[in-house]
Amino acid sequence: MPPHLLTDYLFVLVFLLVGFVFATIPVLLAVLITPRGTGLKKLISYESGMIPIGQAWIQFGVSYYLFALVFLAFDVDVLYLFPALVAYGSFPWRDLIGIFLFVGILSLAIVYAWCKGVFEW
Amino acid sequence: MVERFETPPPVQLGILNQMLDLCRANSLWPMTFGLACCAIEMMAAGASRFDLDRFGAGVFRPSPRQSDVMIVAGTISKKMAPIIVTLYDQMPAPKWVVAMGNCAISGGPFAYEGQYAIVNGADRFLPVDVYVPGCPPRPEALIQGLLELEDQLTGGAKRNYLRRFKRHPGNDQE
Amino acid sequence: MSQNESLAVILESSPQVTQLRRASRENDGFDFSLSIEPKGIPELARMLKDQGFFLEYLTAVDYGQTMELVYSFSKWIEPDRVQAVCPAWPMEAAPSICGVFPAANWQEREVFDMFGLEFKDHPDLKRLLLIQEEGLHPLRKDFVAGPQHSGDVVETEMV
Amino acid sequence: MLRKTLTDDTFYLNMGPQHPSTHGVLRLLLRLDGERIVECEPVLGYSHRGHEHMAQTRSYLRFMPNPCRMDYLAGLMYNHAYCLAVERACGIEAPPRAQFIRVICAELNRISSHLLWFGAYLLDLGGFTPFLYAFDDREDVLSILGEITGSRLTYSYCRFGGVARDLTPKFIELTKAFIPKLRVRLKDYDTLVSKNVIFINRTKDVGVITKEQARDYSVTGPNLRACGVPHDQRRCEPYSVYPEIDFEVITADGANGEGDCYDRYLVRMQEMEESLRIVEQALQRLPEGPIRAKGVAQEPAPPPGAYQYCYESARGMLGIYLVSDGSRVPVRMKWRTPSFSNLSILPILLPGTLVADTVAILGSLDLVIPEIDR
Repeated sequence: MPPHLLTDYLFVLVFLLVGFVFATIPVLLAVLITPRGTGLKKLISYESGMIPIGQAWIQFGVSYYLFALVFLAFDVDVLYLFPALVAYGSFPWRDLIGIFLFVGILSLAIVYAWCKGVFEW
Repeated sequence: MVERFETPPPVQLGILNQMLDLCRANSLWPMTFGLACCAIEMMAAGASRFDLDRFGAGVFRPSPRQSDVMIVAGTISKKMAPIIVTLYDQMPAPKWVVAMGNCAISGGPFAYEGQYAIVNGADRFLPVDVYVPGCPPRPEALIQGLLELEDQLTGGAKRNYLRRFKRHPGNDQE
Repeated sequence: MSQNESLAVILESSPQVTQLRRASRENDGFDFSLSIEPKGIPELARMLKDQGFFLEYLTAVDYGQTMELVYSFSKWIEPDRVQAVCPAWPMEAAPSICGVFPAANWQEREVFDMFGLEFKDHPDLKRLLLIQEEGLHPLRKDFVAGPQHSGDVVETEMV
Repeated sequence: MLRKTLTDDTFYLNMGPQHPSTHGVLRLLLRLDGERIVECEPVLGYSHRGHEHMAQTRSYLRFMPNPCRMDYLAGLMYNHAYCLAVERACGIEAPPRAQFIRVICAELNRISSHLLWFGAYLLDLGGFTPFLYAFDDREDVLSILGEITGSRLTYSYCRFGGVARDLTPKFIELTKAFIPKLRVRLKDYDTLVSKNVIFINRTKDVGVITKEQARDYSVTGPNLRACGVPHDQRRCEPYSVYPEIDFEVITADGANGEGDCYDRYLVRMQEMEESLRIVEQALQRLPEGPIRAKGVAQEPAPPPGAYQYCYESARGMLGIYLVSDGSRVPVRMKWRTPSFSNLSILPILLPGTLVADTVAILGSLDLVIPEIDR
């Protein structure tokens, strides 16, 4: 294992460790120093003071799912923009057109969904 | 008196608790929970002239999950009592109750011999910390009630330098 | 007042009206007060609705031994107010006028809630305001608040 | 097992007693299909305090503080209506100066009630700034009324046969300063809200009440006037000194108002200007003279009979039906409150709308819940 590779992996390890510690400290702190409510109805889901009627496992409109799907498409789209930005700059015009092409094709998905009426509630 | 439904925290350091109490005192988030006429005075206290925001208590949270103080403002009817208990249980642990108005303290003008519909006061089923009398109490009275609650938390002006702002003379010698 | 005359004629002609009394608006508040049999109420309501009346309110009055139902109809622009009074308690249940005036739905439920008076063919006659407790009709003269009604009794179970 | 549990796709949601937009403890049991409302059933009684039961067991004087706790936004109007009803039963007549003072205070109370409605309604629709401005103006009105009545919300200022205290010069001076100030503010609200695209989109053609529906459910007050029906108790059945005061009944743009939330908003905003005009005229015409009728018993005992009084409160027609048997305690006192029938129309307005429209419709009806539960 060549030494410089080792130090790179070391950085990643430290980064992961700090991230993990940074996340768990507030949770741990909250458990340790705050009092705990022991009311009877504490864990019921809040519904303006009443006990919820029926259970949440029901069929409901597909429009929510489609809305989330369209968001997901663009979420993944942003994911691919990251490497493009890192490699940006060797041929500025070519990269700019490449990004516009990529985002343009994906935004056709929005146009299709719009015409199909996904956004009508 | 109803005992508090809370178990103390596992780690209890003196100075840490005082610091936490000072932070909690200066950011008491009340829950919008108006029952009757006192709710209007509570809104007036939260509005522009008697600004509750000066004391960090202006953020009225609709849901009990994000609020610290339950201001019981108005008449508690028998049909409403179980709902108030549910809301109180659903509030996160360091929570306080302010009984605003005579109805929430003792049933007020509606508590008499032949009454069939109301509960005589919030302290029948909730651990009340501060009573704000009045029918309805003026917004200044509610603000004084919240300041009283903050003094209960931080030991008042005597112990805490940050709490030494000017108040009505009666409060200084304790 | 000619408009009132035609109204008076119509009121006399409607069935089941036992007695029509003309009252003055200044010191009584209504123009006509007619006492009617419970059976004639829907017919009277339908007839008044054609004349452009709307149901102001419907309530019951408990005089100790007897109870009576009071209906009040009035108009929008021309100030006419007709009050119909019909004996309720010892007699059998009055028919509901939800079909003619949907506003009566809640008012009849409230009268049932407070006085315990039934209404025939009401869509869903159940309590409107009070907790579900058998026999709790507070506006009756013979109502006495029991120990369970005292202000210190708090049931924290959802009713 | 999963297939068995999934039934039809509507579920019940409690827009329940503790909800910021129900202005009190009103519970709407909504059956929803996704976000669209299939069916709505208001459940009442969470702030029932037994006012009518108290009316039957107390004398007329001891019942005086109750009316203003039924509708605490228009407390002085309820107090005024109660005194007028008992005066009609006993055949007393308040002196002209007292009647003018009562009308001035009642109209100021109407302005403070509409201002609170305006602030709370815009708060429900998401705009926070109008709430702060409206409450600032409302505090002015409350300090003016507090000048002579001593209280901010629950007034017991009228007495049987007159009023408790005479107007002080400070009251007249404060009112005269307040009227132009509010007129300027109302213009600001007009530009801030009436032409706001978001507000128009949220309220235009939402919750439309037709004239037939209004008659069936006996909706009264600004909600009825927004449907284009010029029904106003002060004009159709004039009482007190209203015949001598020149004011017009506001309906939404003439008689063809559609009766949607936007029209109800416009009617209430113009009613505030009308009330200002009434206060101005009443102040000019204020006669000199006593403020209490002579020889009125502290504890009135009206002659046996049934009396009815209809009054125009801020929310609509307030009817008091009084049955007296000659003693000091009434046999029955029925309070016909406007919000009761204004709310009863909700179950036919909501089906088919979105949950967000519920907030807009409920706010536009201007309900006060203890007035419904009594």
